[in-house]
Amino acid sequence: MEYKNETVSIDGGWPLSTWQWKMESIALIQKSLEALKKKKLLGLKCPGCGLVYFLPKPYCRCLSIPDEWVEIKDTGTITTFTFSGAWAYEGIEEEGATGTPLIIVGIVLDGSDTMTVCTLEDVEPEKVSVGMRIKLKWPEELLGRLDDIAHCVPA
Amino acid sequence: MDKEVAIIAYAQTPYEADVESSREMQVLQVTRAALAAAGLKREELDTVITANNDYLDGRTISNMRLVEPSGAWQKNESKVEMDGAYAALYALTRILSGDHDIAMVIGESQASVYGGYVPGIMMLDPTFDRQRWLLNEVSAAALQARAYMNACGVSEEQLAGVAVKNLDNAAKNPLALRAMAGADVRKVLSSRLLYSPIRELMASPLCDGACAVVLASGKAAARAEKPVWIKGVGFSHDSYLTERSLAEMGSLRDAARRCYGMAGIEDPASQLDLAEVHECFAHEELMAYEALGLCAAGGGGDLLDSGATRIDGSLPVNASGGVLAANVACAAGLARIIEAAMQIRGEAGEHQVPGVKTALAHGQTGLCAQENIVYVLGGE
Amino acid sequence: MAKKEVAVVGVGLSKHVSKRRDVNIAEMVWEAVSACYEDAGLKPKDTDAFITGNMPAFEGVNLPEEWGAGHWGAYAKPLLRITTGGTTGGSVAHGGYYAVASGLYDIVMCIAFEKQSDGNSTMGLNTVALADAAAQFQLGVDPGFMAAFGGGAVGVAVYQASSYMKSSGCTTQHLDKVAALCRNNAALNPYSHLKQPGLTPEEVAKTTLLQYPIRFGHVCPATDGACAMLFTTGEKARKMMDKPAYVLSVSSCSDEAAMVGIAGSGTTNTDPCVQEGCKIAAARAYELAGIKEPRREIDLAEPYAPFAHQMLMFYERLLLCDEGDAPSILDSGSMGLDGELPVCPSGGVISTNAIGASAMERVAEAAMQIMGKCGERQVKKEVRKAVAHGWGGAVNFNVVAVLSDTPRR
Amino acid sequence: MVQNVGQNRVPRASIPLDPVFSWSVGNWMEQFFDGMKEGKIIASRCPACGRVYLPPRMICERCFVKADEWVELLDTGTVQSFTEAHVKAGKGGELEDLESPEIIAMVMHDGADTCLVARLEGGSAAVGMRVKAVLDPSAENVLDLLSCYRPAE
Repeated sequence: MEYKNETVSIDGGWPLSTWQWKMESIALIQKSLEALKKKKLLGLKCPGCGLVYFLPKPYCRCLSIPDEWVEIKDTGTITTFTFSGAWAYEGIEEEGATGTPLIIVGIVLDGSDTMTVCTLEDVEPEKVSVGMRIKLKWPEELLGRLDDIAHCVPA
Repeated sequence: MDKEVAIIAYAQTPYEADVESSREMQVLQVTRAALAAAGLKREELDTVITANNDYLDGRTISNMRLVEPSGAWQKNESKVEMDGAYAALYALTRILSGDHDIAMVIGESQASVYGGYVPGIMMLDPTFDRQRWLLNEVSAAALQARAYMNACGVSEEQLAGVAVKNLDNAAKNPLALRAMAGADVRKVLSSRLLYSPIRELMASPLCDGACAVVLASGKAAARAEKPVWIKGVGFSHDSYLTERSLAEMGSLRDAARRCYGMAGIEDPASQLDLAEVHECFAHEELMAYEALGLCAAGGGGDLLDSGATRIDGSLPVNASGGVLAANVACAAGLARIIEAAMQIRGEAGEHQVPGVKTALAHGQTGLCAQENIVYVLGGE
Repeated sequence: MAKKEVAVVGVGLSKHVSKRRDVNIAEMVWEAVSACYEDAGLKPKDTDAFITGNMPAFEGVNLPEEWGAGHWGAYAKPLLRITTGGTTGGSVAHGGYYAVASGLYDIVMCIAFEKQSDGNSTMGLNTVALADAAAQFQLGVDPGFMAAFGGGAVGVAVYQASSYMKSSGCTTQHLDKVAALCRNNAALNPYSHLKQPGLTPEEVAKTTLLQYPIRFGHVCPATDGACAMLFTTGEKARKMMDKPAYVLSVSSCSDEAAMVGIAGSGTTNTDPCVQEGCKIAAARAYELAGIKEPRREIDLAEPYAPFAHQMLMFYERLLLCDEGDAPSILDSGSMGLDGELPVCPSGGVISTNAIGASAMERVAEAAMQIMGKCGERQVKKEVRKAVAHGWGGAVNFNVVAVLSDTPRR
Repeated sequence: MVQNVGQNRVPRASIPLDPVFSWSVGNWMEQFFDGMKEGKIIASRCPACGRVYLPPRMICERCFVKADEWVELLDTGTVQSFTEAHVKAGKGGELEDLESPEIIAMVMHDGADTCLVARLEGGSAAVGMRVKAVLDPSAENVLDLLSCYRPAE
């Protein structure tokens, strides 16, 4: 028998498009997004342990079901961050890297306990750190979409 | 095994075709209910094992979103990608190791989410059978049914008889999805023909649901009410479906032999008071009678006809209605364990069989019942 | 039933390369299983149970053992499938530990694998998040918005690296050093994928920047490969060989699911570099193993690090030093093959990543180093106790195993 | 009893994406396909126990040794089991009605110990029935090389 290093390949697929996921979170988040139109940040509070979920989540790690809508603040704290795009940092010269990168941060808004993600503006990349205080930068026109809370600036 | 690990609580959702709840919320419900039944707090759980499947969930790492709803947050958690009866086995080894005392075991899936028989087709040999698209869970089962009927002289009426018995029992089980009080053979034989000899009512309905069991070490079970002890367990893998004789369930026979050895069962037909078997299709129950040694090889049809396995017979099988009444992949076998435990504790309500002290529960995974696991459970 | 001592008596690995097109999944896995039986001097008929796992989205096969396990000796044997994403291999090894420790199964074959070339690795990883993406679409979120926050090709690791570096003082030069150290170790490992003998940190620093701070040279490859391990009781192991590797303890910890970048439902797991779960799992594993001072007692570590920063981050989270000290320990040279506490002597996940197998290969390397079977990459110091780690899920799974040359007492 | 919590309809979400795969068949299946391209049925045999695998397998599951002996089998065999299919699985896994039923047979070739599954055309089926493989050596897709079985004379 002649041993081949490349044998026939059989093509096939997974018709994942026919899967229909069920998620209570969609309806909950919709309610939070709706509130954004009024510049309100609505989180969902757990009756068991008091954690406030923003964005809302249908179940809590303590096995209770968060059910109380509470207003949270538009100020918060950075918990993690990254930079999108190549640019010079820490003395690294990258070919074609110019300008300021997009700074993306994970934040926990005051009055809530969970993370959401947005971009951080008006700051030098070198200055960003975990624990830094921020404030949401609301757009002129509120859309009731995640875009409304997609940007923040140092507080 | 003598009083080493016990089932101290359990919970099941009702089984529904398309429940208005995510899998996460169903898991949360059974976790809370099982903990409440055990009188335990989440903090008292040592380990959590879930049974679910990436292709059923449609998300790779299907257990990753079950951490919180299963009570596993910041706990020693793992996942068995088989029926929940295997998750119970994994939890059992964890407890016997001495490292853990109390384990939560959960099985779940939602047929309303996944693409019907696609996950089963994805189990086939990808180098040949899979993309030829002739085999699936039902057509493969039909090949097995025909091979078995031919080898053992079983008739279509006897296959239908299994469905009649189980769906009639299911009418007494409030959690069952498919139930038909007073069903008859004619009705089953006039249901939609899928792959001969399999008709719609001989095939289990894939559906939504979750169930949970709390296992405890002998020490931890000492303060539990009505613990149900695991007396023996055995499991076995069989060859791929085209490489074995489909006329018998070799791995179930093997699993039963291992289990009986551990449980000290020499004559199952007389020592067992009740059995819950994982019959995805009607013929599988008859084949299971033989493989489990409830009758001689080839005697499955006769045992059914004798009425011994009816709910009022000498050895009731699937008093709950079995899997023909509701098939939640990854949960159906764990549900058999729950039903058996429920009977031993006398908590089965309308489908309670009097005086059950020792009961058998069976779970399976794979096409044509390729993987089988058997438990013998007993009361005090 | 008394609790049994557990030991590793055999390890087998297949060839690890980017594309195995000469074999199918079952045949590739056989190479590892067969090598493992040979290593232990055992046969499938001696085996009491099999445990297997992989991350099936990469191959597109559901329960591949249903078709393939005949190639692995599992005919008519008990077989259990355990899968937990990136930690799968570690979870399978843990299953092997419990199976033996329970007293129910004396000889257990553990098998973990991935054949990524049968599918598309990026798509395989994406299937973790597609349901969340579907929810986002439903909520009217722009796909570009989602992609920008998702960490690009590198995903959550860029957040984790940035957070970790800021908190620890780790610099990109440290990442380059980690990559060079691992790839040089890998060059001495016949079963590694990316072998780069003589690779220098300066060369790593010249590779393409994918997204700050991760360069191409800091990232694992996609590998086809399999790993198999035989676990048995201490008693049996001592009859079989002079120097088995004992598994003193295993522990895992699952934290709240978190996928940074996908602005889905909130998660309290807010900084991917904290890895509280790793600390909890490690502390429990050391406690069960009777280890009071891991820093002093652990001789070797195999953290799960597909990205360079993770080797240092998990070194800290495995409680092997104070938080923030790993970069300077790397600088001191003590993480090298001839160092005081060698790290990733195998070359690590950054050099070889057959995903489902990777977390088991950490345990396998720890066992082989204890058994003194590592050939050219055998570390200089005597390895008495080693820690093996796995990481995965949605930033939320950690598995830890502690191995030793002497049994648990 | 646990109550299902849902009162309202739970939101559903889906994604228009089907991951694709490409499985290398390995050298044993390669022999099988190459054989059929020349009109031959090629099987592998275990040197230890003599078990003959069709389709060929690299490892004998009973002996754990390489099944590296090659045998050419006749195109005839016996139906081990069959089913009359009135439905087929659709893309989304639902069972769709077939316009006219077809027979799917599990066939053990003479001299083989394992089975192939294919359509049976040209007559009704019975267990134990003798059949003959119909090959299509010019098929573009290797999966179509084994076209079907027909009753043997």
